[in-house]
Amino acid sequence: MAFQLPRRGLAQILALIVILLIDRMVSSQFFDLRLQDGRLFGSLIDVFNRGAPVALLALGMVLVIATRGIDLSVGAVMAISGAIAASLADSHAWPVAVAVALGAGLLCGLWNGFLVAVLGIQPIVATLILMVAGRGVAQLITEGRIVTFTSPDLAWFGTGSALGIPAPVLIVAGTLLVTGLVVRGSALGLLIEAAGGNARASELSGVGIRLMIVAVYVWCSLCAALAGVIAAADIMGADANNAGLWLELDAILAVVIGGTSLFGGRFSLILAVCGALIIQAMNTGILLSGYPPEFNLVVKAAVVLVVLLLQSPRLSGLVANFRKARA
Amino acid sequence: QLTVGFSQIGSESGWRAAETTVSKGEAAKRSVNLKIADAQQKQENQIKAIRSFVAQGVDAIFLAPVVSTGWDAVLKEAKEAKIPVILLDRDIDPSGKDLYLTAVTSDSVHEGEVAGDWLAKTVGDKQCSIVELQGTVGASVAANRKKGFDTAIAKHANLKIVRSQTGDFTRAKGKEVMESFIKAEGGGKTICAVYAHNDDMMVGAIQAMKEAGLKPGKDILTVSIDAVPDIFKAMVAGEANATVELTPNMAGPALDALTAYKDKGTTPLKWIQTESKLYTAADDPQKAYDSKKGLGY
Amino acid sequence: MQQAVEGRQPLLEVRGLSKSFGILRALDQVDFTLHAGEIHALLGENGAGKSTLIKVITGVLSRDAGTIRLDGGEIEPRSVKEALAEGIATVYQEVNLLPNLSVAQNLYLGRQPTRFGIVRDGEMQRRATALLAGYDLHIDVGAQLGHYSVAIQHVVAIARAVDLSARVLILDEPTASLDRHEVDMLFRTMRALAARGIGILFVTHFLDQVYDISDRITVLRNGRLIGERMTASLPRLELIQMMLGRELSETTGERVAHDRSASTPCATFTNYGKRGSIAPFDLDLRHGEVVGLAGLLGSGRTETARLVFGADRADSGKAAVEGKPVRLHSPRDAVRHGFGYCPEERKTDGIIAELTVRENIVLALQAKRGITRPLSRREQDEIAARFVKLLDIRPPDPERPIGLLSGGNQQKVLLARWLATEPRLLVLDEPTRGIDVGAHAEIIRLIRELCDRGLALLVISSELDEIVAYSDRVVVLRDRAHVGTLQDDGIDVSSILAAIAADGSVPAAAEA
Amino acid sequence: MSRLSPVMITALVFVAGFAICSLQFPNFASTRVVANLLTDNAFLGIVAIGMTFVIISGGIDLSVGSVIGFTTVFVALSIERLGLPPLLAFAILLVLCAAFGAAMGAVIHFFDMPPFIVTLAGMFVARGTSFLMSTESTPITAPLYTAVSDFGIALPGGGRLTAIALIMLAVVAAGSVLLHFTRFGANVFAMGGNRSATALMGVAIGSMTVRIYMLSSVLAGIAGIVFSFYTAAGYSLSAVGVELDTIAAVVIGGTLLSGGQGSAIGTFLGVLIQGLIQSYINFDGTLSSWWTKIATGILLFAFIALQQAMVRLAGRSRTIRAGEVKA
Ligand SMILES: Nc1ncnc2c1ncn2[C@@H]1O[C@H](COP(=O)(O)OP(=O)(O)OP(=O)(O)O)[C@@H](O)[C@H]1O
Ligand SMILES: Nc1ncnc2c1ncn2[C@@H]1O[C@H](COP(=O)(O)OP(=O)(O)OP(=O)(O)O)[C@@H](O)[C@H]1O
Ligand SMILES: [Mg+2]
Ligand SMILES: [Mg+2]
Repeated sequence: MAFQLPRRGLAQILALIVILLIDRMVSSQFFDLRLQDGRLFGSLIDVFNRGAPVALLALGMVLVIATRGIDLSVGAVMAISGAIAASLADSHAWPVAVAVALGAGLLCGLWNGFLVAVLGIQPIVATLILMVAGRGVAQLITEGRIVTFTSPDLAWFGTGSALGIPAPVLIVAGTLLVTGLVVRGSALGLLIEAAGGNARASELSGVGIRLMIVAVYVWCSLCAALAGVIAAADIMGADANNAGLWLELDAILAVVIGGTSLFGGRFSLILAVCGALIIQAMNTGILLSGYPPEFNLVVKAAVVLVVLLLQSPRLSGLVANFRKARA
Repeated sequence: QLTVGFSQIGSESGWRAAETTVSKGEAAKRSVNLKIADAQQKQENQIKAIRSFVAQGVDAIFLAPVVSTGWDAVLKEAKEAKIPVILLDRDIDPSGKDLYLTAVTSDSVHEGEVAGDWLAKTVGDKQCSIVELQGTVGASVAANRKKGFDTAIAKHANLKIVRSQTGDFTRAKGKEVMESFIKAEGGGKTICAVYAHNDDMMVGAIQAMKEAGLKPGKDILTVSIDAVPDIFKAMVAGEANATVELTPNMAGPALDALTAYKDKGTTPLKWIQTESKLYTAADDPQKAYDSKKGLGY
Repeated sequence: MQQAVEGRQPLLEVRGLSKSFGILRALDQVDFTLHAGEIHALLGENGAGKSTLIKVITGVLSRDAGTIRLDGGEIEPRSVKEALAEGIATVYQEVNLLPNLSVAQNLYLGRQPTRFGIVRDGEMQRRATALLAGYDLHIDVGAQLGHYSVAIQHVVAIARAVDLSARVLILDEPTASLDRHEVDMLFRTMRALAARGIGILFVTHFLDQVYDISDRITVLRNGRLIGERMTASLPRLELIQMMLGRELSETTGERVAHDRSASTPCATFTNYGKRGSIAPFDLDLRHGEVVGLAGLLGSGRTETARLVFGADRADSGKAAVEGKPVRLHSPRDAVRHGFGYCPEERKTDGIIAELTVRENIVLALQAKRGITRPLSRREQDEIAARFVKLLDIRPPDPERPIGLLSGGNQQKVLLARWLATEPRLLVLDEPTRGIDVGAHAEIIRLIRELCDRGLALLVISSELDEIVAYSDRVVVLRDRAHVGTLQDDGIDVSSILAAIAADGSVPAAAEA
Repeated sequence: MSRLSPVMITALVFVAGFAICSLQFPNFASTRVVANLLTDNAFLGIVAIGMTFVIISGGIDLSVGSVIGFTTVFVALSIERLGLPPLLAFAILLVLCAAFGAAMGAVIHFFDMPPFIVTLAGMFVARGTSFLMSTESTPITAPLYTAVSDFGIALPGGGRLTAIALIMLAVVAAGSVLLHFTRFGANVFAMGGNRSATALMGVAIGSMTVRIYMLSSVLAGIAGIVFSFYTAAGYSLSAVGVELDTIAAVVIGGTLLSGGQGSAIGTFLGVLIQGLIQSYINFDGTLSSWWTKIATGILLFAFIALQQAMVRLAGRSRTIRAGEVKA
């Protein structure tokens, strides 16, 4: 039930397919796959692999947005957890490094949740605080350097694979599964959608909103921390200055492309991940295209607008009217 | 005891962190009191910082400008307050004005040329398709390093840049871009060399090549700029070929020029160029690594 | 006046109007005629298509087929603005004003008096005060509209619409949240407007009011026109039959309550109060007993309800459930103790518009059970189907977003939400507001049935007849304090009115 | 009246902050610092006024930072490369900005798309276009620029009220009048209060949306011109991330992100508070890059928490009525 595709997901799936086809036009080997060191290798795999951090962020972000919130701090949380994991990787066993990194994410989430749910600060500003200060904390941990490590165990999170599938992809799939089970397997999903749709009415129906809001911010930060571990593992080092920089915007974009309204309410986990893949398919296409990088942003803007316009109910209304008028 | 205000750009890379650390060390060596104001990559903040240094009446101002333009007004204020200004690691536009005492910088066009010349010499007459990892779009260093490299290889018809994308000066993006280059160039078999505008992107690119089953440093030549410790580590492992040094020690020469000016009144040259030294596997990379790793990269 | 109306060219003439939402035919070939100077009641069950007809006429919705003529000329308004320009002004069912603006700004939005482009605030407030004085409303027009009760907001909306010097005035259930006094005032205004030659289209579920004021009646059922009659020649029973398509034994008027004061107390509140909101009161609610709260608008009935439910936190007094002291700091506490509360403002406090009817129904039950014990989809479907049938929610599609339901049907869903939790105490704030005669009787029957099953009920209603009909006890409020209790045979409309106006000045409506 | 009280609170917070800074740094309480506060934050103040309109109307505009960047490049190139007189360049630029804002507003309205995403695309477009125009920084040497930067009204105590500070004050004044004393302003509040109700009351919300985003983009254009005065240059990477500073300033100024409430003066105070935080850090002058970020975050939190506490205190004395529309 958790992974039932809603009918409204059609636009997103189509957009993803179209963009992948365009990528194929740009690069003839786009769909080629081969096995390299026991790991699948090819541009298509890159899309999934490189899209993993944003997909993870989107998985957390979609819940926050469903409650009518927003979390700008995810990029900074990635930097913090990456810095911690990398600093501990060579001196401690990998479970310790990862656990501490995720623990830091948990604290960050508690902080955000506290500001939003208890102090009642508007989410965008509340999380802006950690967005600014969090990167400082990450840099404090690394002292502005790129802290590298050699532990192959931790590196597995970024570059390893199982059954030929890259580890980040597996991690995203696992997180999607867990989130789906937790959210749709319990009543959480319904209550989040209710609270996001009308907080006052939900509260008067006996829904405990505060704790739920804290929980979604914690979950969001945990996902971000996991993404941070992957990002650090990928380059076998923590780059506190750049890790996750501006990724919060990509994550929000992925959620919105995935059809979740910024005004809260209905959400879809799987479509949020799909949104992240759309963004990454576009980025990979841009890289493969060979255009000068000055064009990147303009192309990105155009694609995003087109994808969203396609989803706009108003557009389908106009098209229907046009058809009617012609008929 | 001299008090010097240093308007530093921020902390966007390991090299920048090293520059800050080395500057502190050099100042301590000469028992100069160095006040560092961090601008978080924003010119507005640098202008504010310079104003506040003027207000505090420091003996000199070091400025590592985030962009080359837009300094006239605020430097005029410093000049009126008779505070000498020394530019670090980047010149300003229009240059050569009497708004500053001297500029201790490397020539980033020249760095690109050194890299290009090395590649031309190493490849010889073979046909060679190069892929380029550019720095941040719009950053002048990126433009200059591209320009220098382009000039150097223009003289050799067998060298050609086939792909060029921005890797934002970061490892992660360097790796991602290199991955796509490899796919776009037939699994990387047609790539003969990689040129990266900084070492961090190259370190990422080397990982991408290894994961694709290629042998960086052998199948594909690498040349990059900055000479950060990690590239020497790669060199030791035979995975990188060459790097051009951009020294993080800009403050040392600047402080020397400043003390000479203050004590003896000697006006330094308008431009103190730091050396753009080329390092290859032949230059004992292990030693270079050991000497650099403590510098805060 | 009715004779004068006949034979003239109609002011507004609608022919063959159709409108579908997907497969749902909300309007099917509807004809409608409005003459100048007439007050025309548009009647029908919840979901019959009344609001939809109005929205199509005023350009909020586009129509699928049909023509609209104003003074013989065909009009095609595509927005409210265009309809306004044609002279059709509307007050919609849900108050559509701006709570964050001042009353004066709301009255004059888009046409504020200006000098050199600057709004003349003093002048605007002066005009607004004068305008509302004409409706017997004396309030600070500089204050935010949101600070006033729904009733006041409704009067403001009407004043605004009328002031737009309309030729056609459309009122969609304007009286649902008004008390008698205000209804009276509104009717005076309507008659005055009709005398000026304005045609008024009026939707209501109060049949008394229909006979009070309207000249003519049009009845819709399931989106179809059933008939148009002169009010004077249409007996009440026949009207109901037209609306429902069946007969209804009107029993709501007679009092069948019996004394249940011997039954055990369900919840007791002693010296319970909140400063600035309501003076401390003692209240005990017994199993199987209906306690009615009566009072004028703003007398503190809603405040009492919110305090009982923990939506506001009391700052004095104690609460006990089944004799045990409890803490009621949030609705969540209250729900855990088996309380339920249907708020009066359905749109902002009740429905979750984009969720389905099913999800809205199970919400409170789910919240009560907790996150870790989700209702399975099958249980949800079963509960939803049961209540859709029990309360005759239309259309009977539990998967429809509740925001798309008609106002009355939304109210039924909210009732279902609480019934599903099987509460021991249910607080209903204006439960029959906006509900049609059929459903009205149904809800009152339900209230009686619920207390027979041992439920304690606390009901707020502005319809005193209704309160009289089902209450075992009536608490009367005045000026944010409980001022008296009526019991047993002491309960009838006139004694309630007397208690409300104990200071001697019987409200104007009382004489009527 | 109730509209004023958040402003009073923000003002009190600013005064308290200023007093604390003055106690800590003897030179702080001077006209020089105050004048610098105005000059250094002039461009931020101007965009923030535009953003205030957008946010009160229930929208958001993420494109403003990029529009500033675009403006500086456009102005520099037209003056220096094409040799246009500066005033003509400004006029063309403002027309372009107006068209850009109108386009965003039109897409938001006609396709019913979330402003967050449309303006995010706008942000990519504006930044991307400035990359396409020039990636180098171009100095501006026109005499007008020297004249403007030399202009200043001397204040007692060494401060100098510069031309750009005066421009900002003028924009704040004009913005206040437009927002609080005109029909346009009332409509902006109305839209933020309830979009569909506003439409039902006969306000043409389509054209309002277009005009609001137009206003925001034009003010961002003016801010860009001011920025080019400030730095005498055009650079495609200037003002990156300014949109977040702007939003923070607006929200600190007491405007609700959900729309319908706020004030121009509050925004002005919000900008000053942001400037105050910067000045504090500059006066301290010993912070490393990361401690600067952490300190900014902590100060931001302190200000917001202080404000929140004051709002609570102020709210306690007011009676809360049933059915009141909560903030
Ligand atoms: N926007 C919409 N989309 C889909 N269905 C709608 C929409 N608006 C109304 N409906 C449906 O059309 C029917 C008629 O609704 P309408 O609001 O006109 O009823 P009404 O007669 O005003 O009822 P009430 O007395 O309860 O207000 C209802 O079944 C309702 O669910
Ligand atoms: N005629 C009036 N003039 C001025 N203010 C009024 C008037 N009627 C009500 N109010 C104010 O509107 C506010 C909201 O009233 P509200 O409707 O919530 O009260 P209530 O006790 O719940 O009555 P009801 O349940 O009948 O609506 C009250 O605080 C009251 O002060
Ligand atoms: Mg209706
Ligand atoms: Mg009430």
